[in-house]
Amino acid sequence: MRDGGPEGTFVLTSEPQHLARLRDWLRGELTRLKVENQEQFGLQVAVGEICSNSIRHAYAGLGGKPIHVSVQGSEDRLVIEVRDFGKKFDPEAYRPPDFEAVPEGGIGLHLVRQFVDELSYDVTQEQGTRWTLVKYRRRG
Amino acid sequence: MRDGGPEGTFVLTSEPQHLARLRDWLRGELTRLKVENQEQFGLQVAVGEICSNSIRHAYAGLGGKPIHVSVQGSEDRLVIEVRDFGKKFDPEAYRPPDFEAVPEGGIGLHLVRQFVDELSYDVTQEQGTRWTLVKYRRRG
Amino acid sequence: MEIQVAQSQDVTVVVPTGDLDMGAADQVRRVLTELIDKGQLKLVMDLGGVGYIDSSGLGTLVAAMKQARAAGGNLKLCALQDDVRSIFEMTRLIKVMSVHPTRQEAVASWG
Amino acid sequence: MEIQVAQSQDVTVVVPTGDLDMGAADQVRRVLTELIDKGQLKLVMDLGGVGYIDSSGLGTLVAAMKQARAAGGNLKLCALQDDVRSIFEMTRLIKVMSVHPTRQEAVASWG
Ligand SMILES: Nc1ncnc2c1ncn2[C@@H]1O[C@H](COP(=O)(O)OP(=O)(O)O)[C@@H](O)[C@H]1O
Ligand SMILES: Nc1ncnc2c1ncn2[C@@H]1O[C@H](COP(=O)(O)OP(=O)(O)O)[C@@H](O)[C@H]1O
Repeated sequence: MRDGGPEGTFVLTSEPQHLARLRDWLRGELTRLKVENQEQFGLQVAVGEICSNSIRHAYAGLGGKPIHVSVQGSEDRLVIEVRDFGKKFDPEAYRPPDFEAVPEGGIGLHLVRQFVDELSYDVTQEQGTRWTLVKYRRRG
Repeated sequence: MRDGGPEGTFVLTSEPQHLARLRDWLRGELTRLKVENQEQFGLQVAVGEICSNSIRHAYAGLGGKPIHVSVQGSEDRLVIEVRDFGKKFDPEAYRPPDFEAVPEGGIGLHLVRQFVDELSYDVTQEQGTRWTLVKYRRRG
Repeated sequence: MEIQVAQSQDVTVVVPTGDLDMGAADQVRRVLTELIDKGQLKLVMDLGGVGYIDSSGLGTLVAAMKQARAAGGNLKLCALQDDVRSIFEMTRLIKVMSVHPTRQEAVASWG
Repeated sequence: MEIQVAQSQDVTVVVPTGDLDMGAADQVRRVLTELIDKGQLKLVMDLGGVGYIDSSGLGTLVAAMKQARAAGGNLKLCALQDDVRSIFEMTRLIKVMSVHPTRQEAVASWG
């Protein structure tokens, strides 16, 4: 690993151990560019995730491969570039995560179990199913 | 549809429209058996789900097929039986829903987007990917 | 099941009365899909008149919510009776859907 | 990353210090898996000394939580720093995992 290159750029190799040093470097750059402290954490996460992806996906976890990171600040924006040289990102294959995912099926029997104490079935019949629901009686 | 049969049993055919009448009948039985009001709703849901499943899964949505429901109360428990005569329930194939499902992948780029204003990639390179992260500067 | 549709500024309020079970699910699905197709994407479902809901009813609401969200809107719920609310809790849907105590608050939440 | 393990009655408290990133994830995974394999299923992870977490770190915690729950236990979290907490919120994990303000409360929550 080396972190030479022109000012504002950092080169690391694809070992996860180097990510901490990348973040330290990035924090220094962001401070130099007068980015507020509270924004620095998020940018560390963002760049960290992009570089983790390069290690994991572009280089399939192999070490020793280069990743280039650069930061440039202008009056109205910061531009951060991350570059790897492995397998390409395939936007067609990418599906964003569905945080609203709800189990689509199987909710019926789940609900049944919430309301009864025993649920059993006897499928020894020739056809169909016999379900037995048992609910204990509350004393009182 | 008919609801004959011995006391404590109800026979419906497999049209979803009959489920409301089943629930009414069930409420009557539960009241007769001195089941507390606040437990009746849950048992209606439980029996309703089991019968909906018979319609949907055992009879594949076809109408006119029989479903038998019976309720018996003893001192310490209620026993409710539901019987259909169609395709059998296959317990091997059943997977309970995972309500704790969390997206397993794809969280990385999601996090990146939370912290930057623009995320773009240029995959026109021979190899690898160049990612550009842009963060607008806050005036102040 | 009886279903009324009311307009409150640009929010469409759907008011079903009766049991939202497998027998009613199709009817509710049709009403909601038609509204979304017409571009009425700010939807509130007032469940004050619904005393029973099952997994078919839940499935219909979730599908419509996803459809509305995908088109840039949402389907919010309000006025859940206690029993119905317990079903939303058991299925964790209470955390996924936008649920408000009253119709007024649901409509106001669109800002 | 430094990882300490403390025993508080029958609850095992794991205390990592440092950044829970891709470089530390394997180490944390090994520690947690070993504890679960040994049958220590009441686990608390005190994140008070963790100032940075990424999706690899989250993935490790979720996997261990699932493993512990499947075996009849749980992995609970406590003492999240603000930045770390924001990551749990953005990924909705805050709703899925059991998160407590302090170690004391996390341990006490086992009853
Ligand atoms: N009466 C039945 N006959 C045959 N298969 C059934 C029956 N009830 C349930 N099943 C099976 O069990 C599965 C789970 O049922 P359930 O939890 O109610 O969820 P869902 O109906 O949404 O799939 C069904 O998908 C079906 O394969
Ligand atoms: N640098 C990269 N090179 C190739 N593919 C990538 C790269 N970064 C991301 N990807 C692809 O995008 C997907 C989504 O990435 P991400 O959201 O970080 O989730 P995860 O890494 O958990 O799969 C990855 O699974 C991978 O297929």
